[in-house]
Amino acid sequence: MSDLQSQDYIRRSASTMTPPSARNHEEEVAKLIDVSRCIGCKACQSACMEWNDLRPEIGHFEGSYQNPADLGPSVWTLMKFAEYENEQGNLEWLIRKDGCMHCEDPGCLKACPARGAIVQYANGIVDFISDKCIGCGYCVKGCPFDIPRISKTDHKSYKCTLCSDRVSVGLEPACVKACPTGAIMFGSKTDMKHWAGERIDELKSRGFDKAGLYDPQEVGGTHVMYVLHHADKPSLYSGLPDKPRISPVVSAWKGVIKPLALIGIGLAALAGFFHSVTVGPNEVTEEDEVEGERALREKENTP
Amino acid sequence: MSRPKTVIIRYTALNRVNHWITAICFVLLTLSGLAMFHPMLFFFSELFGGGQWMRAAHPWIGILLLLSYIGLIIQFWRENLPNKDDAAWMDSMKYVVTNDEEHVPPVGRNNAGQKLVFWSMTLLIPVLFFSGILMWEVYFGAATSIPVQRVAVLIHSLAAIAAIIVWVVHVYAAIWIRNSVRAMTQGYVTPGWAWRHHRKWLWELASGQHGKNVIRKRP
Amino acid sequence: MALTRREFIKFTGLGLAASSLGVLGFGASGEAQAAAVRPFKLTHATETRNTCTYCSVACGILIYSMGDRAKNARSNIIHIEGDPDHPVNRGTLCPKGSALLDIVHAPTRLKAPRYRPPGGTEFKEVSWDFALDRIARLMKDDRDKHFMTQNAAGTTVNRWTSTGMLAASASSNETAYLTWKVARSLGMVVFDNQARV
Amino acid sequence: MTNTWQDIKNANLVIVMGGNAAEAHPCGFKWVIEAKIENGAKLVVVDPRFTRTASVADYYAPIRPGTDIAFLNGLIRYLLEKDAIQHEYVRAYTNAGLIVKDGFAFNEGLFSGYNEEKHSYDKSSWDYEFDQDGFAKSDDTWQNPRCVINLLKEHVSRYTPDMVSRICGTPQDKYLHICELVAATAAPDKAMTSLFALGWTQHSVGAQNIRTMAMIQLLLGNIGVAGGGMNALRGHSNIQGLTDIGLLSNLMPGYLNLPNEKETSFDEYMKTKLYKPLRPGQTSYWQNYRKFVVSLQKAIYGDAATQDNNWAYDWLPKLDVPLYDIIKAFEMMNSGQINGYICQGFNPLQAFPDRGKIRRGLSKLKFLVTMDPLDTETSRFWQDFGPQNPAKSAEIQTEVFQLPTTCFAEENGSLVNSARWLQWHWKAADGPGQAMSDIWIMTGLFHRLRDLYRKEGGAFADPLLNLTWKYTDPNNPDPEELSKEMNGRALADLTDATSGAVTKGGTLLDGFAQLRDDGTTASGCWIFAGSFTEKGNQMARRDATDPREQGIAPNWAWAWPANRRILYNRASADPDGKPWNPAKPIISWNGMRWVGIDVPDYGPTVKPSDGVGPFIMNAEGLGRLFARDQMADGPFPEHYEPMESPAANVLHPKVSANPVARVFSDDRAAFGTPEHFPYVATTYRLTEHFHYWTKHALINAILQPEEFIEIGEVLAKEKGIEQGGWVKVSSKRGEVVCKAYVTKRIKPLAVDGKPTHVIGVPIHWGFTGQARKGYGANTLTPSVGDANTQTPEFKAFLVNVEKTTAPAA
Repeated sequence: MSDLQSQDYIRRSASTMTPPSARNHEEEVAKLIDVSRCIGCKACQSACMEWNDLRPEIGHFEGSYQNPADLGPSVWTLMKFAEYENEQGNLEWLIRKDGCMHCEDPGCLKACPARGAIVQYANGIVDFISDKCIGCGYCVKGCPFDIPRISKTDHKSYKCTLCSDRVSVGLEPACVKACPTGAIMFGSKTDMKHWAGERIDELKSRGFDKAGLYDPQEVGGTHVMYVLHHADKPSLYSGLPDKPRISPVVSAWKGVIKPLALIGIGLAALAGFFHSVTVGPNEVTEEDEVEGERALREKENTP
Repeated sequence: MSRPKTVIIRYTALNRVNHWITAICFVLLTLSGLAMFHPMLFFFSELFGGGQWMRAAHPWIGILLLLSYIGLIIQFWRENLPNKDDAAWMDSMKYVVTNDEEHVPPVGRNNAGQKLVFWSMTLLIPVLFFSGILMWEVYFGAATSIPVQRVAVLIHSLAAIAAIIVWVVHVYAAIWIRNSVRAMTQGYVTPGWAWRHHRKWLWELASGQHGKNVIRKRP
Repeated sequence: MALTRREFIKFTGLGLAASSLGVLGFGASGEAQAAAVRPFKLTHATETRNTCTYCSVACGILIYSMGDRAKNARSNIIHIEGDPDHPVNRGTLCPKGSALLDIVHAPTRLKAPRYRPPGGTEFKEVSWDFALDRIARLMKDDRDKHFMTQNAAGTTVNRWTSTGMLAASASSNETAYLTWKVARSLGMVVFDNQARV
Repeated sequence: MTNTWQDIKNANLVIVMGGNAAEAHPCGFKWVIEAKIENGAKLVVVDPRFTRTASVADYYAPIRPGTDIAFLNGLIRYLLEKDAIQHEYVRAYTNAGLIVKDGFAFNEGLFSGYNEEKHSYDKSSWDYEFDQDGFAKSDDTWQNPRCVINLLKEHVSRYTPDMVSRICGTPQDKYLHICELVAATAAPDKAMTSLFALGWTQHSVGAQNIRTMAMIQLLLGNIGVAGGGMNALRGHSNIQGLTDIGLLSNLMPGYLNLPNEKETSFDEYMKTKLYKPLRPGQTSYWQNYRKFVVSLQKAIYGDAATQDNNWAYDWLPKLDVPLYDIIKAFEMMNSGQINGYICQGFNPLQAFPDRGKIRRGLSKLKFLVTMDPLDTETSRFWQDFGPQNPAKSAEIQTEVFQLPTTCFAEENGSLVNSARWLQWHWKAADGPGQAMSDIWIMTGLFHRLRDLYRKEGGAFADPLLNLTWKYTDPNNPDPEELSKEMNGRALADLTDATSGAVTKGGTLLDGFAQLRDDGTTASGCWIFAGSFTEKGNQMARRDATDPREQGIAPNWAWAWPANRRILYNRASADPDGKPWNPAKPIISWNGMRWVGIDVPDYGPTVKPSDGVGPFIMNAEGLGRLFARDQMADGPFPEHYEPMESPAANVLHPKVSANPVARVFSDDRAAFGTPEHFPYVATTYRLTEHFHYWTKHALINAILQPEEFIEIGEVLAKEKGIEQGGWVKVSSKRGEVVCKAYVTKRIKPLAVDGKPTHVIGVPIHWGFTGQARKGYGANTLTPSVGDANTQTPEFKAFLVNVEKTTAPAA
């Protein structure tokens, strides 16, 4: 399981080795979510739960069509609904399917301390390998999109797998297949970008001047991309980050601090070692003992 | 070298037990912490029965460490209060490191280096504790925002690194200054040790400031 | 593979042909990787073509069941997804269709005939024979009592108005036809379906 | 649907009004998106709420529930005034030029012939002027003021933009913009499609809502063409089939009428069914009515139906009233006229208006039988479930049988979709426990009753004793056998009069053209003839080939009638037989016959010069802008306020609501007034749920777990209602306590200058299943039926709303 036998990983959490790179001709896949075609029907949520055998608790109505209330260990994708009144005073109901973005440079993977618990396949899918997951929650902190959720029962982290089981046998992810209006498409990333371009042209022709593709380069691009009618303001869509990036705090923690810390500790240890080699132990001499005894005695004798 | 007939009790049994609980916790935390900190050291997780056990145990050990260290603080805070000797001792650092103790001004029970270790840990362990609480996913994952957790994680790491370096210094010093380890295992030092490293303390002992029963005949 | 835009849409959006995905990242290495990802659960499941039971778009569905219909295996439905060949839904399903599995296996599916006597506070399980015998008896008694052979003007009317029936909305044409035959041969006229709601 | 689901992609304009296609039919709605992307189509949504459909619309306008006719009549006025109609189409294919006889009039909200006492019309004046041959007179120049088109112009002249806005509350600029968009589709090569559903039918003027849009489509030349049509998006998977097979109180399979008691003999019955052309040369398959009825009787009664017994005509029940629909059934139940009731896969306690009345009615039954895969509310109406079903079990004397049935995945059979396709499906597994198919259950009842009658005798049992039952397994007929019986067989060798081809006795028929009225053919549902032939089960065909990708897929399954996919497709070509839109032709005249991608809805070799109209189901062969006597409430549509309305009808305050709507007097007493119930409510479905079924499905219960209403921000603020807080919604008939969704998507409308608030009430929750318990929207709704179809008015009624606290669990 999840070893490098397949030679198909390009990233693997907490691994210092360079992943095998001979299979360098695999095409990257991508899911394109065209928000302008989305009717918020939740077929994607339903299909995701059905295919992946997920059944979260039955919740309550909480003042929105958004149900369940949040992503969770058993909620890998979630429709988010935003009622937005535009500059012309017209209502727009901006509905976005939220879920793992499958970043090219995944913050979760970067943060993960467990070897091979998070992997990135050559096709771009970022997958959680549960038997390696230690449940520390670092992926939660590493993710710029607030996606992974840790289960309270088994203490594993969960998120969308991009249906890696389906993709691995040549099928599209369950949500993609179900989507009634074709708002979710799947194919090679190149094709998806090309198709997104056509969609954006069409949206512009319908008056959405700011239509654009959401494929944030700050995380190296994503394998789940959005076509947005208001690409200038992604945050309108229930808080899609305008400029997502792995937090500098996390970058520092998992970047420069890591080697510096080991060097620091190593240097301290080495300093000791070489001090020992050069200066040697600080031993009590016989004179010291004599002096010591004497000091004790003298004082004792001096009432 | 003839064995001195007198020994001085430097650390009581309580001191020593408390210290070693702290030490064990610290080592376990260092191992598990480093395993979760750097991939090269993830193999330490095997010492704990795997990553999940390690992840689950680490915070509890941390709590134990804090409690244990509070014990040490209670026992040792007075003797680690800074005094004017500390500056003089620090000034003569180059004699300290070259074992040239004759040029080092006499110090009391603890020298400035030891005090530094003590106060460093006294600062770092609570920092580690509180930052650790913030990132304790199982119980507090939902209690704080992710940006706060990120900062907590960073602080935790930096504090841990600092603590580990302090710990390395502490451990090396214990080895370097011979018979220090015995002080923490068997509890006693010889008058010569005290004379050499903590002369003022010896004088204090001799003058009975610390009571009579710390000075014993070797059994 | 050169695709025109139209073909492209067909490929990626609607009837995404499985084979076309081979080139998209999980080709030769797919099997090796399958060892790392969750095993594909439909490999040997039995596929049955059906039609979604909900609305009148009548999406084509594929029902996957466990068991190869061998004598000793009892088929159990494990997954339902859209039929990519179907000209209307082209593989897609709505949130209801995507969850058909949960209606098939709903805990509130009825498993035995139940009967509640007059004034009863609970249902009790009964046999089919009890239920059908008793219903037939009640129907016949009511029919014999209230059936109208002729109206006041002496015209043969042969109608029964004191027992009514509501027919289903998702049952098959064959069920509907058989139901019609039985209901009308009894002279039933208080007979309607769900067309209005 | 006149057209197919996929055909929607050919539209240039999609108007969704009286429905919420994205929400209720997401997979069909994909073709709207496809039209937008591939055909540059615009999507217009007119709805009281900003719906999921509106979220992807190019243009949205709000409208007060129950005022669609005002909007659409205004639209007709606009089209006629701007002359934005497809002249040649209207002239050749509609009755615009026919002359209406003197005596027809419209005054103060009433058409000529109104009978105040009976709440109905004498419709004799609603007709054409006829010449000595009995053909309707016409004036193709449209000069005669009694021409249909001129009367129509006059009728709609009151619906000025200002008036439309006053009635509907739609801002005038938005209304006019939509008029403009619609008018553009009058071009011969442009098409608009109308997608609607219960948003139009569930009104006291439901049928007229639809008719008004149909008239618009005729004026624009959008009927019969690719991307056009009137597309009723039906709700249930086989409600079309159930209707086709005549499971309605007044129908027999294939839309044949069940006799009424005035039709004392078969000949009398047939007299009223005779097809009489109103213009020279018109033909229609209704001229074969007798063949259909005789073949049906042969299918049902076999050898027992003979020429001598008038094909067992007397064995058919005869109606004394036009309909025994459900509203009437529950009225009868409440007055003790019904003792037994069988609900086959139907849950009236949730589905029918005025829940209290439904519960009281069921409580008066001697026995209730439910056949359902699920534990329905109806089957537990007698059980106390707290405020959601406050029943006193001990006092209810009804015997209740709850029979478990198999579901779609557990049986073979065919379903008819909204586009009239018959599609076969296959069984995937056995049902749970002792669940049995409806076929087995109905068969079991049949056998038991027949045995009882054989043994004991009793009320007239000949039809029952002679019912054909020649199935291989008489206890569990095979669906294929039943399909073949509906398709029909030759009972003797048949020789075709023109071709001389012989159909051997016993073989399955290829189509309804082979049916005879001499007892030599049997067909249980003539419109299905051709669905299961000697070539096999046509409904199981799976060839998705689609010529020119125009959304026909003629070899996928089978469509009635005669595998025709687009109704009235003759109208897709001009009078000479050339397609109006050469880019998307359906059929055209090649000099010899009609050819194209669909089966012609027309005589295949009828020459264009013969002048046969394209609307062959109508006696004049034309589309009807003037409905003659076909509608109960007038040959032209008129705006009437809903039965419960916040405002009087500004056009004719004395005749405010539909004067011929079906209202029983006790129901009228349960209508509320705006003083007590000031807000307009409308009920609807959410995409996460299917009626009252999917609350039993865990995933759907998760996706939409709890009952709520939707309320605008302004009203919520006025009433102190918080987002997600508890509210009590009440009507004269009951109250619902649920959560509130305070939304920007519902805004107050200025109706005749007054702000009018709309409250949305989704319908899906009840007291069985996995979702949280709910009261059900039908607790609130009024029991009133549309004048033509008796469809209850679920879409516009009055309520009050107040802030409250959570109900006791």
